[in-house]
Amino acid sequence: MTFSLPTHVTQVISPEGKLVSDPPELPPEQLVEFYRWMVLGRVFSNRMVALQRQGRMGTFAPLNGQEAASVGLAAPMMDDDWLVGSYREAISFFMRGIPITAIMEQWAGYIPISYSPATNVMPIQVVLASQMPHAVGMAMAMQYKKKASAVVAVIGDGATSEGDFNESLNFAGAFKAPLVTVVQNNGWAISVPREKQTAAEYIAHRGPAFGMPGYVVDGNDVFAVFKTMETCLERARAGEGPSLIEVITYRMGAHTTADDPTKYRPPEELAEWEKKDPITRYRIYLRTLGLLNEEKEAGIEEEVRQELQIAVERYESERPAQRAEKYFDLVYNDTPPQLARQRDELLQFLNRER
Amino acid sequence: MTFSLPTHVTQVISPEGKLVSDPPELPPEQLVEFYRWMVLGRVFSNRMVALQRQGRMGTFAPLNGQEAASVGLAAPMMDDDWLVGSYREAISFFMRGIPITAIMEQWAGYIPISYSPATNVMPIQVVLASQMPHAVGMAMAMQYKKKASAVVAVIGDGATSEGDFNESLNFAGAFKAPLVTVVQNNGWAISVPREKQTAAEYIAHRGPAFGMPGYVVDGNDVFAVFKTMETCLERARAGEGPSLIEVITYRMGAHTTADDPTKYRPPEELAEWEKKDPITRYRIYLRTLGLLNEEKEAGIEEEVRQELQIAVERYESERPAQRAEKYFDLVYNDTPPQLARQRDELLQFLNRER
Amino acid sequence: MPKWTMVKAINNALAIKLEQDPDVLVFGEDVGKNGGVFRVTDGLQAQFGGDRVFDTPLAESAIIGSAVGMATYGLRPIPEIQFAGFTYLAFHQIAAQVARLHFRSGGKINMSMVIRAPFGGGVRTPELHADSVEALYMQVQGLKVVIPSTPYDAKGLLISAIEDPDPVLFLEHMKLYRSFRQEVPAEHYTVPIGKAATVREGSDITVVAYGAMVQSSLKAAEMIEQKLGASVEVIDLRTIAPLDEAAIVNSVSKTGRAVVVQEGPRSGGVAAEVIAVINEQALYSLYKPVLRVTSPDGPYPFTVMEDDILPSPERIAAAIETTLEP
Amino acid sequence: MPKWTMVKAINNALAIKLEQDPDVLVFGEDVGKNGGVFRVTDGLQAQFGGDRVFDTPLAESAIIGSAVGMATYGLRPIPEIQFAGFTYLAFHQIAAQVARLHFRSGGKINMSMVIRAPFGGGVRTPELHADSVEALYMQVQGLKVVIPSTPYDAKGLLISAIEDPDPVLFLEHMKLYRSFRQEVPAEHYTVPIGKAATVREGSDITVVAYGAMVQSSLKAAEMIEQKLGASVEVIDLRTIAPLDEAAIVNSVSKTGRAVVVQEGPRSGGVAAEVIAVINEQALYSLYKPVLRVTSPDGPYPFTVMEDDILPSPERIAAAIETTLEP
Ligand SMILES: Cc1ncc(C[n+]2csc(CCOP(=O)(O)OP(=O)(O)O)c2C)c(N)n1
Ligand SMILES: Cc1ncc(C[n+]2csc(CCOP(=O)(O)OP(=O)(O)O)c2C)c(N)n1
Ligand SMILES: [Mg+2]
Ligand SMILES: [Mg+2]
Repeated sequence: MTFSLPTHVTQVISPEGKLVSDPPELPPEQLVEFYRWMVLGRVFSNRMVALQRQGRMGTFAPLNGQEAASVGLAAPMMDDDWLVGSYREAISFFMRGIPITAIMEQWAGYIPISYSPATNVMPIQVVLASQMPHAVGMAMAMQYKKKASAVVAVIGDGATSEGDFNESLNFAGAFKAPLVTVVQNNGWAISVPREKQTAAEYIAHRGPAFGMPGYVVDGNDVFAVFKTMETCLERARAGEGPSLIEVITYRMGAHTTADDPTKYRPPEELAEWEKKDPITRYRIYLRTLGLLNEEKEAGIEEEVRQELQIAVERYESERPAQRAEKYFDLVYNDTPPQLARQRDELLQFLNRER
Repeated sequence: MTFSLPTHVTQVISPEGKLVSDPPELPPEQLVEFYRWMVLGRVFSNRMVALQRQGRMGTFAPLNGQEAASVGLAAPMMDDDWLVGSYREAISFFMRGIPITAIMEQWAGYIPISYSPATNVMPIQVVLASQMPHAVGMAMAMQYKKKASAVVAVIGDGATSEGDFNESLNFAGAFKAPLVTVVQNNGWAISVPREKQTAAEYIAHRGPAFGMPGYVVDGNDVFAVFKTMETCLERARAGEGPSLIEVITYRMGAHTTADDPTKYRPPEELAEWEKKDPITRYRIYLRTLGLLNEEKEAGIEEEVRQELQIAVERYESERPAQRAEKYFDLVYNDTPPQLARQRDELLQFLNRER
Repeated sequence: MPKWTMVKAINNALAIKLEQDPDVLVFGEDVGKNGGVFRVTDGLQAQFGGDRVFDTPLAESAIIGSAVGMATYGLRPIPEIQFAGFTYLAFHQIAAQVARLHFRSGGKINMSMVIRAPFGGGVRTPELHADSVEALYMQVQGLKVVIPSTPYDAKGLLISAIEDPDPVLFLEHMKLYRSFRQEVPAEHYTVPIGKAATVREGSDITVVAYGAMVQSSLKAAEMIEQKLGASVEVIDLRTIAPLDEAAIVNSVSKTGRAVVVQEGPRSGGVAAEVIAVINEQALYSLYKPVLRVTSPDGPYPFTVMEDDILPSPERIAAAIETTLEP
Repeated sequence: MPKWTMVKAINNALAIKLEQDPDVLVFGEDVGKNGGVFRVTDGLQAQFGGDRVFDTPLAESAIIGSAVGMATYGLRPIPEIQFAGFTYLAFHQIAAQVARLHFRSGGKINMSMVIRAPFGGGVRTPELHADSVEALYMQVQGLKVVIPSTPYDAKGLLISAIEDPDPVLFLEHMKLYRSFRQEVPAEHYTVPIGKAATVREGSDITVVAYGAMVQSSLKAAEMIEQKLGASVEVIDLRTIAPLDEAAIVNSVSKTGRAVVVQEGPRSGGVAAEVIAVINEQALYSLYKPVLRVTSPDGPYPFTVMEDDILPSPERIAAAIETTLEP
């Protein structure tokens, strides 16, 4: 079967907040919930950057601008599904049940004590595209176990140039694995713009090339992402095979707190994308529906800030306790004798020094 | 720019030896020359298998069935072009000026004393798809040096599943490198049939996905391969960028002399493909033109056998001389002291033992 | 008891675990209908079905990487890499993903998998097929590296590896696949990972070896006994990581002399680590420097010079003789 | 003479060679307009143009593999891998292609290239960014591995590497990039590959180190001199492969005691090879076992415990003290 190359960008809510095609059928609370997740994401991201500046956090990759995509991709997932992502989808992780502290721990270079695989989320992956074969393998495992569930893999535009991305799409196609791959095309891979990353007009063209449908979606439009995800997840759960979705969005901040985008990116571009802000757009739409107003919005923001404050406090109160002691138990399930000796020697030394 | 997915298989000479579209404009001697190369290839391949059976050769990968593709891809290349192949394209290598002995040396596990990079051919690559980034880099080098030449990369269908193949196509597209990639789709990757290798109908669908045209060609039809190569080489030399050609052919023999295809392959399939034999088909066509007849064919075969006999004799007469002495000079341009000491110790030991 | 080759012993270990544990999957290039290019998985697809034993597209990184996803989901994947040299294409997935996910997840995810791969020289494979890779993977912390030298050990170690909660790289020396047969029990048994074996007892000198070099070392020991009447102890490491340091140190403390044999090139190999361990824990027992018998510091040789370049029983014997000099 | 950081010294070496040799190309991820994530290639694209200094798509294997094609065509590529840990994704291209093409082609093709990559710990990078990779590449025969520890050496060694007909992996310790400045001549000069430097003369004990551990070892030497009045020699290996065995052996033969320091985990590391060399060539000079000061045998630590896990000057000093005991 040959799938055709996608030619247009799916959109439901325009940048002006107007419907341009049918919205998904969702209860009003869930529509507001989406908004709350987006706000949480942005507040979280800004707070992380601030913590990093204050020396209270490691290098962090802000997610500003990509909130709609992260919400839209996670929202239609079911409990048995798994999320296998990279490092800029904290909101999707939160929506799956990963606590905020777990993400803080990982960026801080800290044992992820509050992470749990029972959330059906793999830890953040910082090596580009490395999560892709994991996602495929997990989808194959679901298939083997005859589960009607799916894996959602998330990856950046730049990372699609890695061998692992392509090997994985090919595996997924060949095994008809229940995998939905979302490319968060935010226009940049650090300083490398999307046009230099690949000569194809759309990354989603890789879909048909590997025997699966490809979709291009407005990534700043939570409904467009949600609807396309629903289609693809259904396809996957029904045993019809994998899909590839490219969501077109924009990284509004720096690549990470260690990056200075003014070195390589024209300020006009950011200005252009600010007009397409996913949160503003969705807020206007929800106001039209009467689901939001200034007061409700302020309430949500306050609620979200408090949630974050609690997370920061928990993260910081538990942090100082982690020293070399904890290291040795994590290498193997059973510590081999030489490692035990190395542990004893090191701890003895450190205890003497402390 | 978006290229469309190829939908049909280009053919010029039908399996019955009839023209079905325009042949390339070539002088009669060259038409016969093509035939000679194909026959040389088959005789070479059979001879290598025989030598291996007799313990006079290492593991060898027969090329029977793929002669037209190998001739068609090499014939339109010019002197300044480079060929970067894998291990089943001996004919293409010969056509570029690589001596038969060089190929024997490589399969025998022998220093390639008769290989010369001045032929603009890289040594045989046995690690799947590893040659692909080499080919792209060379094409980028030509581009940098402002040469109006191109690189031809050759790879098997199975190897297209490797990350290196896909990374390289993407590089080629992104840099608009003068590269023509030929996928010799011979239906099998050892025991894995093409259908299990990828879910796409054609491997050439990868072309548009990486921003380059993709072609599907009857690989048992030397003219079809030749003509498509000409188009793509011109495109490359003119600075218009890379192309991907999938040639559909068949591996008539075992994967290598170490393989037993009866374990996994139905005999009917081979019988089917024998009817599409590239040499038979081309022979019928040339007979129709009056360029071949039984006598001429016998003459060519005799000539080719003699050429091979000489090569075998040269290969065997030079072989016994290679022992550990030769090893040490090949590691670095300047042998470091410890390696020199290891050499002295080993040679002293071996001389004592001999 | 049946007498089996190593190929048969490994095949049988896989069959036992496929039978016992529905979470075990065997996959890789040509492992299905073809039964593997060395016939190690022969008949397993026919017996256990194509969803338990299956071929993959040719992509080493995805083969290993997909095993990470399967193991996270709770399966026990046994991916095969057709030749160990091709694990280089999956190096990142092995070294940074498989070996570290347990650690990175705070111990919450187990990477219970066995990566099987044939390796080693002396059998005239094509170029780039015969690399000794064990010393690279010895440096990959979180991974265990096992190399059997007999059919009996191969089966018992492989079963242990499959049952181990940590990832194991299981390297099968091609030369040993069919070079000899041994009595192997047909039922389930284990040989412990992390324990060396004293395959020949002796009191004058210790030879430390593994893989195909164990056979060569035993031959050398025999030669030396014949020639000099000296008593040579031979230790088969069996596990390269974590190394059985106690076995090495105990033997050298007893004999006071040692030779370490490794098929691959010298620099940075397993032999260096063995010597470092001896230096740290048994230096004062040593009468003589520990000698290394290895290939020289170059790439795997052209096969026509394999016999010259790889350590031979004669070369091992010569090193033993030198080390025995007072 | 200008006082430069290591970043500036490396930038200057690249500029000199880009200027002198039109066949030199610098490329990798973010090396162009952005000037590299550590600003090592800052300004080079502006000065030499986008066809000499350019960004690539994100694909480490293709970055290295394309350099193979360029070198075969006669260019002198200088690919950068953004962090050395990501060389794992190009491991096959480095270990089996770059390092072996000279050998495989019967010496007829040179792989003159320099693969540059930052590495090393202690600077709180995100997960999987700080691996010490040198011991892996020490095993890759045909490749040279260079690790400078000062701005002066960095420039001279990098120029040597670019001019070398053989491939060089040039590892730049992130902690040293800006930690101190040194007088560096503005013009072309070379520091030889394959030669260690005695960075501190001493007679009682030898400390062998490289990369960031040289500074730590010098601090430890100072502490010991203060505390015990002992005279500590410190050797900076500078080249990991091929190792300067003579420098190690000469020093240890003189002092009779040695400590080897390496930032990465213990098993199978560079320190083991150094000890094996000492064992082989200077065993009879040794008064005491050679001690290794390394990270323990586990993955690179969570950064919050970096300071505990990585060797510190204090830990090195403690090992020196132990080794100095009679
Ligand atoms: C294999 C690998 N190479 C390089 C890097 C360094 N790096 C981290 S993020 C990044 C850019 C990724 O861009 P993209 O995939 O578009 O994701 P984004 O950061 O834009 O979300 C690079 C080069 C890495 N982490 N892993
Ligand atoms: C990276 C790598 N993996 C596995 C192999 C073993 N192997 C050699 S040839 C082959 C099949 C290749 O099939 P294809 O690419 O279709 O080429 P063909 O042999 O059919 O010409 C395999 C799996 C290899 N040489 N390199
Ligand atoms: Mg991006
Ligand atoms: Mg094939």
